[in-house]
Amino acid sequence: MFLDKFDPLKGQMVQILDEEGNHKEDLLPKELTPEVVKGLYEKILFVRLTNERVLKLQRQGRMGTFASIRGQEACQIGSEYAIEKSDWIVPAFREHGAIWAHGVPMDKVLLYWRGNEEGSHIPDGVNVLPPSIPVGSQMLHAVGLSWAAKMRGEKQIAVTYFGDGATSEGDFHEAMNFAGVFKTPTIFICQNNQYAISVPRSNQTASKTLAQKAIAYNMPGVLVDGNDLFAMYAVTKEAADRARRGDGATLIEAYTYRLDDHTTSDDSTKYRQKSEVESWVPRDPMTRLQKYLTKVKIWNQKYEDELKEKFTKEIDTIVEKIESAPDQTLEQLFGYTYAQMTPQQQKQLEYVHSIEAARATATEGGTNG
Amino acid sequence: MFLDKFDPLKGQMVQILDEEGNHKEDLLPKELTPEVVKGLYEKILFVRLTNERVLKLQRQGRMGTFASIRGQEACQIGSEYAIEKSDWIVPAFREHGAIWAHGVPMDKVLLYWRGNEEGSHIPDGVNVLPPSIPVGSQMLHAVGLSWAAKMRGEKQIAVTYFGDGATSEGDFHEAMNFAGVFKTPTIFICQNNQYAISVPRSNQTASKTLAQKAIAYNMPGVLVDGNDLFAMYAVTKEAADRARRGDGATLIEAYTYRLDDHTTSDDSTKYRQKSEVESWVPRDPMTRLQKYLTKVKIWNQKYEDELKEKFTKEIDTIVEKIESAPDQTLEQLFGYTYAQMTPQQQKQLEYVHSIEAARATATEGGTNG
Amino acid sequence: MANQVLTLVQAVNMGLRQEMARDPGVVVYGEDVGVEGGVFRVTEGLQKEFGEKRCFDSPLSESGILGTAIGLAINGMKPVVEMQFSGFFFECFAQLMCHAARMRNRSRGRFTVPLVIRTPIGGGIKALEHHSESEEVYMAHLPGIKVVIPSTPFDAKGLLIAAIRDPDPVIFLEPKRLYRAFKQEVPEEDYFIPIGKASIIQEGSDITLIAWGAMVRECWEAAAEAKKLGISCEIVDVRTISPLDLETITASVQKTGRAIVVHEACRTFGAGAEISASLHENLFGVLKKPVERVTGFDIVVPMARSEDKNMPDEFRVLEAIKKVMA
Amino acid sequence: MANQVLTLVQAVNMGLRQEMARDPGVVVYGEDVGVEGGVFRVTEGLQKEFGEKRCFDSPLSESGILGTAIGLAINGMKPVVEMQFSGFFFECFAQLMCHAARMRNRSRGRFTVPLVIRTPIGGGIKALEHHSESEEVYMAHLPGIKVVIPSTPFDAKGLLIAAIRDPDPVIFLEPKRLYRAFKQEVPEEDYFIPIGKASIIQEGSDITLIAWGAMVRECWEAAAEAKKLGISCEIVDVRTISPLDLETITASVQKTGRAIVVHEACRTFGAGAEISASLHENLFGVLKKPVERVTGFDIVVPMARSEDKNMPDEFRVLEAIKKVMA
Ligand SMILES: Cc1ncc(C[n+]2csc(CCOP(=O)(O)OP(=O)(O)O)c2C)c(N)n1
Ligand SMILES: Cc1ncc(C[n+]2csc(CCOP(=O)(O)OP(=O)(O)O)c2C)c(N)n1
Ligand SMILES: [Mg+2]
Ligand SMILES: [Mg+2]
Repeated sequence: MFLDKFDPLKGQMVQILDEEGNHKEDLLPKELTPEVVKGLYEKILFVRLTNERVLKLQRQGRMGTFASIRGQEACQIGSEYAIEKSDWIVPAFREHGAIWAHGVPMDKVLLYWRGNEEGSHIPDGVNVLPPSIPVGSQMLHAVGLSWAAKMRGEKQIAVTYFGDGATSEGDFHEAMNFAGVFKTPTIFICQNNQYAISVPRSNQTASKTLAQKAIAYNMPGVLVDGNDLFAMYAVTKEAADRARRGDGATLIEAYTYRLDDHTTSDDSTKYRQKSEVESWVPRDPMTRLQKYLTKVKIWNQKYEDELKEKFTKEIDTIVEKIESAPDQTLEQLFGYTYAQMTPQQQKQLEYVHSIEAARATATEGGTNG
Repeated sequence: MFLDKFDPLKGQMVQILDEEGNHKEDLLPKELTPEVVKGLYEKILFVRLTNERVLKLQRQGRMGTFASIRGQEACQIGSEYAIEKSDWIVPAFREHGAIWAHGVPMDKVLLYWRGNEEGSHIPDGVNVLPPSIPVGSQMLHAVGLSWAAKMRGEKQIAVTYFGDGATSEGDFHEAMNFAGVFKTPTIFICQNNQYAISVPRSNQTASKTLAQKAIAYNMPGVLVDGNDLFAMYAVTKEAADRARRGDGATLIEAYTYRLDDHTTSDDSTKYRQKSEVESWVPRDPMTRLQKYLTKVKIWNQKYEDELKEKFTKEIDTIVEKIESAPDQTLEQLFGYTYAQMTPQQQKQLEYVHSIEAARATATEGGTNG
Repeated sequence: MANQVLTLVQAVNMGLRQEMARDPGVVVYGEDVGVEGGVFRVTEGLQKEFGEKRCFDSPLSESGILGTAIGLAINGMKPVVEMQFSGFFFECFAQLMCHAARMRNRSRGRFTVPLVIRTPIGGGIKALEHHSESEEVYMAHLPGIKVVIPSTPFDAKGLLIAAIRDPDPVIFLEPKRLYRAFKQEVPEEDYFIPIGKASIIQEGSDITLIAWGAMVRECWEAAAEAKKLGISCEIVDVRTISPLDLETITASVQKTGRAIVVHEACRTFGAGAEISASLHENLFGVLKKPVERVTGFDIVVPMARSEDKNMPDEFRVLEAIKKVMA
Repeated sequence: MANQVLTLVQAVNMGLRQEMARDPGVVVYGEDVGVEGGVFRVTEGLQKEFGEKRCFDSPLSESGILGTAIGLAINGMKPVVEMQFSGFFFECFAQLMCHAARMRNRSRGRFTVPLVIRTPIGGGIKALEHHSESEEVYMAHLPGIKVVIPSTPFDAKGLLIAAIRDPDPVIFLEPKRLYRAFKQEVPEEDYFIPIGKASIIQEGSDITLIAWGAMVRECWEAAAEAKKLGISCEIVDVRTISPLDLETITASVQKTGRAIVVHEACRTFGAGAEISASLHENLFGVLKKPVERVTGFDIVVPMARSEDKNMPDEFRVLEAIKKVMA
């Protein structure tokens, strides 16, 4: 219904919930009951509070470089809610919302950004790949994962997330092309947050929308208000049904905005105007949900305050957990390169143990030498 | 005029000269006078005769692996005629027609396929890059070459050729995207000859046309009958004028057919029906030109026979020339890696000279050792 | 079961066929591997026998091939993909390095990528440009990847089966010059050649020749000539380039005291450097002569008519033997 | 002209600025190099000074960057492109190997590709995954490409100018750990450090330490400690990895009789192998001890919290010195 009605070449964008919290009743999926929306809002709030905390920890030197998702939560929580837990999520590196919602514990997420490999050790049973830093490279994995299910006649699908910048990489093209040729049950969600670090969307590609790139692969492509939880859910659901039916892949351009810096190493005032950022504040995905939930008599300040208090405590616990998590041992650093260590690695591991022993002795002795 | 009137999404294809040699007067560019067409026909005939000869030499073991262009001559001769000699041509490996027409002597072309580096030593003043074997990689060079001209405010443009298979490579996407973003004066000519070795066009990508892939880059894309010299000329001319005006790049899908095997190492009966090949014979670009030239009273059997005799002699001379061309010396094999040989290379060159001397002595002596 | 007398192409084909029959998760794809059976006919007949879902053509897209194979492997399939020529391998190298090689480590073992990449390597068949290179050291320097290369039909089948059953990504290099160079008896049965083990294919006492792929035969022939001069050569077929079996190689050179490494790839920073360095470092004082490297030169691999001038051959190996024994 | 006291980042920036002023053909592009001035601020101010036509952002497309730069270089421009991190370098490696490295040879000198690829390399700044690798040997094994790496601001400016004026493609590696590690006097004038020449940065008589980039400082510090133990170290800063200046390196080890090679990249098939092998082969009988290699391990570079465990440092170099001198 959305996929054939909204033509990106005509600039049409799916929106169900507008900035004022008003929704289009005819487009609203029935399953998004107030109770369900409440649950999703709470997820968004939790993700946002965690994100804030990490930024704070980072400034205190207690976290590594971190990529904030503020402003992009609805993209992620909405689309994730549209798929099954048995489906795969293949993220880039700015999808803490989606992967947490899909089952990756938040302490794992934070450990990753703290620079501990245990953070990309996805728990058994959670179908999420580790974050993918090489931009544009992960979509091919989603094609492969979902193709495997198709080959075995299973109903599993894969959703992959990537940025506007990622669409310029050759691997984006190759992934879309494979998905088109082999009709794999894959959903490509491009979070167009208007920037690839400092490079604005308009300098990334000359095409008016990213959604229209699907035409090159005979695939439906649809432009969606990425700050609209309802639209993100509804369109992803349609794409998921389509994929599960065997009709192939879909490209979703989620039109959104990165409200914070690219990462904590970035200073976005170098390349964008404060006024631009401010113009996006009223379009914040959380604000319009609050307005909607106010209308359906769920949201009020007390509710919000109580939630925040509860979540803050939960986050405290997570932070304690990751700050007391052990660093990787030498055995762990060597032990997962292959199923079995090579003879070269064994020698090297022996050597580094002896070096670290010598270093400890030297340090004790107060001198190095 | 063609670029905005023929929509690949509607399956529209530019054709001016049909299989019966009838042309659409309103679309025929004025500059294609009977005399000009005669000249182009003669080029096509020369290219085809050379191609035939090389195939024969190859069967006799006098040539290396060779990629025949039979059936694709109009694509190449027509498009080449639409640009200036000062413009660049960036070929794949199946463009002997285009590069020869643009100034690469035919003996160079043949030397290349004979496996002699002198064959890719393009003469000074001829703006053609050597053949590019890595599929899909060369289009980026065309973007760069033409961009350089644009940066300097010169009117030079670049035409690059590639196959239907090449559109699946990431580098195709990156080249198109750069051309779109920087509005480079580049013409992308995809010779869709229906196969990438054994893989039919339909398995290469799900999109109905290759021309429509231009939409992903906000670039005009047009489907052209690649066996129609007039259409290839006319559309390329429009793209060239556009590029020179500063309006950017164009994608042309030349719909054609590879009448011979992929290369002399290939046996196309393994993957395509004889009947399919036969169905393309009446669409041969030469046949329809003969019919047209008969109508305008230029072509007759005697004319053809005389031309063939003349060209055969010219080709004899070329073959003599390449068969007596010296192989590359050791100095040549080492001498062009860098502007200056490295110390390592100097040592290696000394060594190989001494080895070859020892080998010569051993061979004279009748023993090795 | 009987033995069959097969070329290397046929031996690989047999290995693929038997593994596809054994394991329904094995899928074979790449450019032209389906209907056509591969440009070297290595996958001939597989599509016919196992259907289009088990052996099929992919788009012309090396990164696409490997990237999707990574996903397939993580989700329980066993992709055996072909890169049509190793000269085009770098189109997929970022996927290899950033993902295939690292997924086990990054996910602390939760996800693994048990796939096989087959690719023809090396020169000697007078092919076109970019069709005769030897890129083994690029692959071998990459932790997380195994690299094997057979020099006989027997080893080809055995190593392929080992590669397919390996829990980690394996690159299976096929020396294209040996594809049809000779035939050998290959058992019908299931057997495998362990990955990570070099093989002493000829014992000798004066000098150790170390090689892999097509260069093993050059060593073999040079050793035969050397014998006429009274020199006894031991020959080590490395077979697995990564992880390198330094134990076997070192033991041999410990015995002979002399060594020559032979490879087609260009010399500087080539795989021979690691072998020479390791031998010298481990056998300091034992080596009677410095290790010799007989290799391709630091040049672009010449085109067909001149490729012989770059390629190490029996003669060059023999000259090196004479030099070391002098 | 006066000298300025600059970091390595600032020295590279000065070199770029001066070359852009000198040669209107120099264009600088890559991801975020324009408005932003590069994620490490190496291109800061260039767009402002020279305009958007001389220094600008490209799409996020490494192969696109290098592929177009090849075309620009052939057609008379002098592109100086940035790959944002060497960990993403393999996205453009096929263009490097198949085209940039070969165009001169393929066209027998008709076409040349005088371009520079700048890229930050190595670890030590606690960056994210894929941001701390050392890939120099992949580049150095490739005939047709030159690879340089400075270890000081002074050398950085001089090598960059040499790279920009070189007639062949040069990869200019920037050890990101040294970007702001220390400052040094850098002349305003035009000068260059010749490509292909190593530098003896400290003379000594007992042992030669061979390193490049960030590892030079570890050697320096280890040498200072060793001196306290009465050991005199000579230090060679390799500076050009390809073509390698074996002459300088060999002469030094000929004198000292002992050598240690230090690099961050993983050990097996690393650049140290070539240096060790060459030294052993050329100084057989002269070396008093086998060459030691102090390197990163054959593992995926650990993430930030553990990267130190993999990184060679002063302590490990000193231990190696003590071992060799024992
Ligand atoms: C292949 C590759 N090239 C460059 C980088 C450096 N880099 C990290 S994030 C980024 C921008 C990504 O932009 P986009 O895809 O829009 O995602 P966003 O950060 O906006 O979520 C760049 C250039 C990288 N990680 N991978
Ligand atoms: C990157 C790369 N991969 C694979 C090959 C092997 N190969 C040579 S030609 C070819 C098919 C090319 O098809 P297409 O682009 O349609 O051009 P055509 O041969 O039909 O002119 C293939 C797969 C190659 N040369 N380069
Ligand atoms: Mg973005
Ligand atoms: Mg084709």
